[in-house]
Amino acid sequence: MDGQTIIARRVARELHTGDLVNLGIGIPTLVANHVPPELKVFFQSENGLIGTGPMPEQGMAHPLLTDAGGRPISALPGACTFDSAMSFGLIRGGHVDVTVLGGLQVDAHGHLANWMIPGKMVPGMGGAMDLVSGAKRVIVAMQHAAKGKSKIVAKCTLPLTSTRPVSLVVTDMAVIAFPEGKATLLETAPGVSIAEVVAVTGAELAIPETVPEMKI
Amino acid sequence: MDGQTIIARRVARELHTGDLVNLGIGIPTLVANHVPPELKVFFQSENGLIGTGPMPEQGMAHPLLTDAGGRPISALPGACTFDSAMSFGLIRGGHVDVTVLGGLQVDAHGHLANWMIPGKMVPGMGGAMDLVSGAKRVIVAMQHAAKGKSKIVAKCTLPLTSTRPVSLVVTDMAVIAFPEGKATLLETAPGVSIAEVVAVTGAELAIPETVPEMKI
Amino acid sequence: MRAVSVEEAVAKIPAGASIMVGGFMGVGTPQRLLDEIVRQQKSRLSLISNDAAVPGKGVGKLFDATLVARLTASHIGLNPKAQQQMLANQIAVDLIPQGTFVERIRAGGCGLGGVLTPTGVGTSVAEGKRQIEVNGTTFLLETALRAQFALVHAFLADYLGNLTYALTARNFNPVMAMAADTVIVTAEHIVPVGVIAPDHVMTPAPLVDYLITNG
Amino acid sequence: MRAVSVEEAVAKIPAGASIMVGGFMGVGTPQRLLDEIVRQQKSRLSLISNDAAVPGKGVGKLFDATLVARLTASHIGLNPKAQQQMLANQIAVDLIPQGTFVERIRAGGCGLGGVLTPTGVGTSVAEGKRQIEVNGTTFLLETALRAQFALVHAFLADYLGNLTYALTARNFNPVMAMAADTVIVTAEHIVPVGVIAPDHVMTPAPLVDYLITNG
Repeated sequence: MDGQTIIARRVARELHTGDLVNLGIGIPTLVANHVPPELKVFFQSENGLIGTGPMPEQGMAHPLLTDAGGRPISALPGACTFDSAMSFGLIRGGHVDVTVLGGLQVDAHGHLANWMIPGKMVPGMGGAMDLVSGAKRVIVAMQHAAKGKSKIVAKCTLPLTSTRPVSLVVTDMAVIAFPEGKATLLETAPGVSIAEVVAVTGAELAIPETVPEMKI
Repeated sequence: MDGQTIIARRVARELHTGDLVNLGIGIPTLVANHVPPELKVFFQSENGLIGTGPMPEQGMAHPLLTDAGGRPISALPGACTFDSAMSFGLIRGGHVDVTVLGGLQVDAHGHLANWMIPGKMVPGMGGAMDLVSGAKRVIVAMQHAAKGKSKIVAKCTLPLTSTRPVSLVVTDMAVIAFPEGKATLLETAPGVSIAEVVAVTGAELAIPETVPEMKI
Repeated sequence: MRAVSVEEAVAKIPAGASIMVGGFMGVGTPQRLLDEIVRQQKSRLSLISNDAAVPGKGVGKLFDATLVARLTASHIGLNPKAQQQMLANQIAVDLIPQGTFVERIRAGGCGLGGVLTPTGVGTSVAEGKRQIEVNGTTFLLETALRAQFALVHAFLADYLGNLTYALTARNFNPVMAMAADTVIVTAEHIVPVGVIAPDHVMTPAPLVDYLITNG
Repeated sequence: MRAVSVEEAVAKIPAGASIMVGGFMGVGTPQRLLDEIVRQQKSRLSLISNDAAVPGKGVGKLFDATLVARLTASHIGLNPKAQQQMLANQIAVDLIPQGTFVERIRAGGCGLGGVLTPTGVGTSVAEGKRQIEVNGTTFLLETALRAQFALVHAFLADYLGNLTYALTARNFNPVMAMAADTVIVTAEHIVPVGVIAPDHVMTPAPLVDYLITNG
């Protein structure tokens, strides 16, 4: 199983029936493909929809029904639409149970940087800052390391998305949480040892007595 | 013609096609009866409607369509409904062209008191403070005097509704405006002399060279 | 969302709870929930409601049964019982402008700490409040308002909990449905999923905790 | 409301004007107005728009034609031309969180001086902004945002100017329709009064100044 699939499947296990869930672009988008059908989750698209469905069949796309990237989507029975003030009222007001976002860096205290690389990538934060400030649970779904460098760092060097710590980080190697503000290894990916995780983690990791393998 | 009809007819002449108009309870409500049919005015009811129509015919009232006092109304073709946040967004945001409100006192600077008599009448301000703060034009429609005492006073002794001066006061005796913060007599009611107005006005009144009679 | 009986829903509300109740002069008010609150004699309520309606109608019934300890409203002039209880100091009453009232609740539901409004500047409403200047204009800082429970009345509710409201019965209901820990809904009609078109849903299903069943 | 041609409406917009444009990545954007702005070469525009769309689409056309002098947006990452113009200092860009962006416009339309949001506290977004504490929580004061013109795209418009929007094309349109001195609307369909039910109107007719006629 490739890293992205491991991440998406593991994150999907964090969702519960009735949850209102917002998925960011990139790896988070894949989570929707791994939610078991018996789990009734509401997916929000922050451009104004709850109840996003899969890509429409060939010839069925409507130009006024897209995801936040402008790509055609469909709407499930029971879907609803709203304006952007309501969409971010839902987000900032704590009505989104889980948001899953990509990350550039997460530090030892759970602070996330995911919107800007000064001098290089200045796209704007879009909805990311509101999601991290407001969603009930914030899950970061990302590769553990990129180009040989850990994305879990002692302290973020990139501009923060929020000073609020995230709830959980799920990577292709591990699941990490931040109880009492301290990065803690909760699970390892199949076939990955604790020592391997520690070796490619740029932050000090608390290691509990038992660290089970991810169920995916 | 009785005083209330004089007031209502004169206020109606202040309205223009396309105006969004909010009428308070009491004399202001009567204004709607005196708007000529060729004038296309939108009436807002702050409980959530633009396009209020007359009392429905016997047996046609719907319990979910009322004015702000809970009385049955009808809705004209092209009416629209909205929640209270939108209703007061329209009011506070300057989208209401004219509001017509009753008054307890208006002072020489155009300050209105119309919501409370300490120790006697403490009903709450409802929407009055927002209307006076936010509507483009505020017209006070009231009797010139009550129980022999002028309701136009040098300085309000009752709690103010807003520190923003009203645009116009229309009474059964006169039309008064406040150019440069000074109460100024613009018109007299039919058969009422300037001297009579001055005699029952508790504030100093600027009297321009010509003071025409109200056209009603 | 769970579908429950009115008895079960009201049993979840403890005495002394803070409750927001939708409606404007009794129009768009969840009558069945109020009747059951009276039957179960939930006392010392902290009521957040635009008005006190009239005796015998809407939230007026809570004053008839003297169940209210604290009231936040914009207008209570048409309910003499609420007025009497206020003047006799049986109820602590906070009267605030209607636009401020709804905007504070919206802030509570949308995760805002508050809003800056021009309404009330220089009046008795400003007493004890922070004034903030923006570009030379003075505003009052009005803080967010939330409650433990929102009691909401819809026109249509579908099986998932999506809601629409009708005509002037919408008023405060959709705003309150966002601003409470627990949202309890009565509806004139409960309908299958899909009966309400996506563009016509006014309160999305995930906001609703309990829908009161028919009968 | 007046019904006018697209040429006549755009002629009212001076060079250097501030314009809010509805739409999200080009979805729900008044394309005909943008095409006409390009044709009439309205330059030095101060654009308030959620994003910069992509080249050749929506507000992206304004960047293709280098008509934008200042941009307030939440995200421009998918338009390399807008990025280039920003990095070359040809455009002054103010990037703000999307929830803050829409809430500032709503405040502008609703007569509020601003709102207190938790979003951006402790980040670079907070630089130069007032921080206000409410009940022990720190918020940023974000001030109201308005424009001279709002360019809005509706799904249905009736002869009076009542508007509805469809699906995800609603986005910023109804909020912007409240926050500008002059509101200009294009619609997919112009329909007789009464076709849109009162409960389904999303922008009331009195907010609309100009409706662009067909053809």
